[in-house]
Amino acid sequence: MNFWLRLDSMDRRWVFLMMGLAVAIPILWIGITGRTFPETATPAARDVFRAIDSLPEGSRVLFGFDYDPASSGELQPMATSLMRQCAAKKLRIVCIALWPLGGNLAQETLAEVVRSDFPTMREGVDFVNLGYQAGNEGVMKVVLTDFKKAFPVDSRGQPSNDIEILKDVKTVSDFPLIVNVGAGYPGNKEWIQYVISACQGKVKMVAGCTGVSAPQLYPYYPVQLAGLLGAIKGAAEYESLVNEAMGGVPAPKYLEAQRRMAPQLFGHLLMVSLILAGNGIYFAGKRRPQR
Amino acid sequence: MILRRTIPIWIATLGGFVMLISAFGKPIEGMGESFAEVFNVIAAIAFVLGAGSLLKANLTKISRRDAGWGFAIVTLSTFAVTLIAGIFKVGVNPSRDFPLATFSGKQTTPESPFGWLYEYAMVPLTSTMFALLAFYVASAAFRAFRAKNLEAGLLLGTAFIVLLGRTFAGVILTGWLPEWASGLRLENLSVYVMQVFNTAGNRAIIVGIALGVAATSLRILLGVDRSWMGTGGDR
Amino acid sequence: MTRQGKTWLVMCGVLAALLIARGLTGEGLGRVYVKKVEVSLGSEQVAGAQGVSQTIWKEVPADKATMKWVEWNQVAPKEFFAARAANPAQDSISLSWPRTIGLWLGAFFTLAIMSFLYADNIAYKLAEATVIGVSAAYWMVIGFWETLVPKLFGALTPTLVSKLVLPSLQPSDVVQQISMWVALVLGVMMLWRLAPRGGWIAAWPLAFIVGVTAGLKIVSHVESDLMAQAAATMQPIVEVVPSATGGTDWYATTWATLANALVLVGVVCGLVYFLFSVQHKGVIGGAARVGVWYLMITFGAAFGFTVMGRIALLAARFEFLFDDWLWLIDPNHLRS
Amino acid sequence: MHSTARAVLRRRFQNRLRSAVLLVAMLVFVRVAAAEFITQVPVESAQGAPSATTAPIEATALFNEHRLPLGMWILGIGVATTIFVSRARSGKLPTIRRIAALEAVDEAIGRATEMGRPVLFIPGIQDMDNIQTVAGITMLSRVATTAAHYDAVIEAPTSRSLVMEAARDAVQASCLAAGRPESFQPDRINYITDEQFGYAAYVGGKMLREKPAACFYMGCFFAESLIFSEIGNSIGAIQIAGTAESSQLPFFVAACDYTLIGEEFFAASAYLSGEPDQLGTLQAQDSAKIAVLAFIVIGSAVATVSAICGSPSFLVEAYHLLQRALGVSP
Repeated sequence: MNFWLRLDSMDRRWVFLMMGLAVAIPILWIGITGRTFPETATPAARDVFRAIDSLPEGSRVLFGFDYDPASSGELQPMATSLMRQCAAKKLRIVCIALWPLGGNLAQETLAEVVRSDFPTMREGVDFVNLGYQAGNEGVMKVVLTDFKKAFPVDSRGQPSNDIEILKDVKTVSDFPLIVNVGAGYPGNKEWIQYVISACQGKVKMVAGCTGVSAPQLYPYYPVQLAGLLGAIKGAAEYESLVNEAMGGVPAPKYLEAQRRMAPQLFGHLLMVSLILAGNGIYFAGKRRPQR
Repeated sequence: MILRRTIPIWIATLGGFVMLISAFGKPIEGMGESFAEVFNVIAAIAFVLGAGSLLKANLTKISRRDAGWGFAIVTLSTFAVTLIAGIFKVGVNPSRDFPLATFSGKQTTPESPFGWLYEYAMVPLTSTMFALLAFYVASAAFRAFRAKNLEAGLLLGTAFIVLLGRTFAGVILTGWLPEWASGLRLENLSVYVMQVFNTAGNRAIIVGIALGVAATSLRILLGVDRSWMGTGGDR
Repeated sequence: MTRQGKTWLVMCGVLAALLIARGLTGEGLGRVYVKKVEVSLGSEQVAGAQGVSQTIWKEVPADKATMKWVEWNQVAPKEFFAARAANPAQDSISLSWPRTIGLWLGAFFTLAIMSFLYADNIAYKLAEATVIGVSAAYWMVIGFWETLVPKLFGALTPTLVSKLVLPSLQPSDVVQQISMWVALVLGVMMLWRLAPRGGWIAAWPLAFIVGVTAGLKIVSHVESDLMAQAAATMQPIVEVVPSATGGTDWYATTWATLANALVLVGVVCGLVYFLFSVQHKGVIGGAARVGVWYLMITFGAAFGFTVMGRIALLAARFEFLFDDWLWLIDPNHLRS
Repeated sequence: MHSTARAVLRRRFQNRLRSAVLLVAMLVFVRVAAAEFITQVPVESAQGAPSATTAPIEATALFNEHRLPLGMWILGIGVATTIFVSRARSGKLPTIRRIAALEAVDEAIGRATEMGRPVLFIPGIQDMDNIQTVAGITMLSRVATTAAHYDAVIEAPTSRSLVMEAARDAVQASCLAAGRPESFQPDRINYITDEQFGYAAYVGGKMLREKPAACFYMGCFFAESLIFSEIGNSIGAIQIAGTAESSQLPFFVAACDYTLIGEEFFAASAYLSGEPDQLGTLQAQDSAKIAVLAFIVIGSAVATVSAICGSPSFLVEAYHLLQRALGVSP
């Protein structure tokens, strides 16, 4: 039988197997050798870095965790590095979540970055986790008029009115920058639609998003969005920028995204070869006379 | 008929117009926000209906000994265990700030049965289901991405550029291009595609969708389209 | 035995053999260790924000505590190894059986779902039945504790909620109370479906929801999508980029101008494609065709980006299997 | 016959009433908006002094002035809808272009009937507060009407309790309208779980075991789109998808037989109904689209000419006016 014909009748489970191997082997290889590929940052990632870097020390940042463990493979490295840059710049971080599990992820990120590497930062003064609020866009509309009404207590149950970091916060415009890591609805797009548009330039926003939503968010960059981290590639670029700025040898937790770029490379190469093979089959079939 | 069709349609019309006007009228500006809360509460109450449907479907399956009735038992028992453990916060310590309030603790720590079920059953199951997409995406690329015409060719050509341009492969393949032709390097090309073609295409889609939503909403508000509305009969 | 049956047998056999081999080498297979934390709290009266005295709970030495309980926090295995090396009889860090069983269950479920790629099978069916049961109940519990309790009960029965759940509950205003009463009434109407007669009343809350949704969405979509995106497209085509020496950078200017022109053409042609009441012939047909090209390029880009996300997710699952379960790799230095 | 005539009369009366409500709302809006517009744009008179600043103060307190352009757009679309609907009612029907996906609906259901297999309908995974779900339910009612005629079985697992209720209502109404109330089977429309991938696991398994001959995916979809459409493809089902989630469109386009892209999805139920009223709304939608196109083309032209000619003030002002009409304050 002709090669192309045989390829065409190939069981798709072989494709599944190839994909499994293309991802699994690099993970094992990197896990054992610990080596990663170098990253050069694209403008969208550099703008995220710059937006945070240009804020004066002590500025408040609203940090949104709009994702859940299902997408943390892509988004957690972004959240970790973003949190690290904010903490290193001595910004005051206010974490919120519109996804039920986002509050827990905020707590974990704070523990991993702030509590362990920036022990001088005090809860309630330099950072706070306001936890999850139900209500999707409703919450965004409330923060426009009364921030503390939307988040009356923090994740420990302390009233917002008693929290030092929120002392003179009235509306969301009291935060010069919103950093939002989002996986879908409600997320980055809704923040742009309901908050950034309504604040008319008073609040800037940078976003981290999954690969799926990146193309939808590009039309908002650079006007409504000051910077955008798209997918694990964006995370890896930004991670390398932050690592470079911080100097020294980064801890393994700050290399997560760059480690995940190796399976990406082989996965993508496999995809490209599959597309080529598919088209080879198609054109070979076209050349054969139809009977 | 009046109770079952006319009044609901008027409820929809009036509810919609009030919301529409509330976007412009200062005194009633916050009505949209209240609705989001109202909706969440109704949806939470409606879980009773969902649970009823789930129970009925699985109990019928078991009583009729349909194919796979054993799995219906698994569904029902995991459902019951999770629900009881979660609603009563079984094994959850109270919050450290309010130790006297019995239910002040969060139920999501893996120490409690509910948290354990979440951490070790739900997370691996749902995230692996999510990860299956990597396999399906490969099979779709192999089977469906064929340059049958110009349109399909453009689709797969772009996918090609983005796939290569967003990894180290792009650097290896086209990194040698001289500075004056750096625009043709795959990583730059992929950014160009995103900022120009993708922006234009997405804008057209977004504007179209906005018009579609506006027209659909108006069809509902003006009562032109009533097919979303059932008879509301007894079942 | 069918060919598929044989394949299953071989796959399971190979997996079991590999597991045993792995279990017999080095530190063995995935286990979870926990550290015992004794929480002892005592209360204290302090002056609050409005001068009212408040009760504050603080960590106090165990002998002065009025409330005590024990928590178990997960720690990295290397902490256990270190503690064991320092004092083999220590009991502050120990193996957690529930969590270790959970870890293995998680690994089983991961493999069970992946086995669906080969064919439908009993392990997948078991995983499917479990995920439906657990997740349906999960969202109901979340709906109860995160929505019904703080919003509905918090507004209607504040004393009860603040006593049992949230002592720092803020009193709700009139608007909130009214809207929660409305929600309660509509919710009960919805549940009327379960009553033997008069199920039609459930159509009313549904109509309310659909109508209000229509009213809300028309505003948000027209404002932020239609108008804002049209305004963003309304830009000058010619974009002069100044060069470093003060003149015009003709190379960059050409590229920027071309990009602007391409965006404009794309948006216009894309919108023409969506025209319904005009036949796609002649100029309109040509423009619509160009619009389709743009849409296809957009879809191709979206596809490429999505692949990236999907592979990252798969990588995360493999990392769970190799790192947490099999202890084959240790990228986060949890064991060494 | 008598009762039918009365029903027609009653419906006509209600339509009039609804239009009247709209008209009154618009008049109030225009009254307030006009007053606002005067305060907002002090027209420069020849002497350079603001000439018209006499706005009623109470109007300012009631009206959210920065949303004026938004109100104008919605009002415009509303007026266009009323005009085109009444034109269509008077017999001037628009010709609507062919939408291949929709012409395949009957064929797909017919094939399922022939093969004696069920039709699977997925109304997305979002709740009733998403307009795409509402559009999905509308499509379900059309598909259910056809299915009732052919006597095909519809399966519609849902991921939200409210959607299940709405879907049952819609299908029951369709069966009734098709004259076959007995073909309504509420147990085929079930709630599964709110969890995205729990739901995907269920639907995936069900598809592989029951092998539906036709699959419809109409509503708001996220990552599960490809799981469904790839499994549907492997079992050889005819698949028709429609969504406004642009991130999922590539997967539907690649793996399904027909896909309704974005706006087409919202137009679908109007197209399928073939009712003059609904076709009229499509024309209204188009007229709004043409207005947007005009804004984009004229605005870009003005901006370009102004950039080339060194920004003469009248062009700059014209551009600012256009921007203001789109809600951007220059």
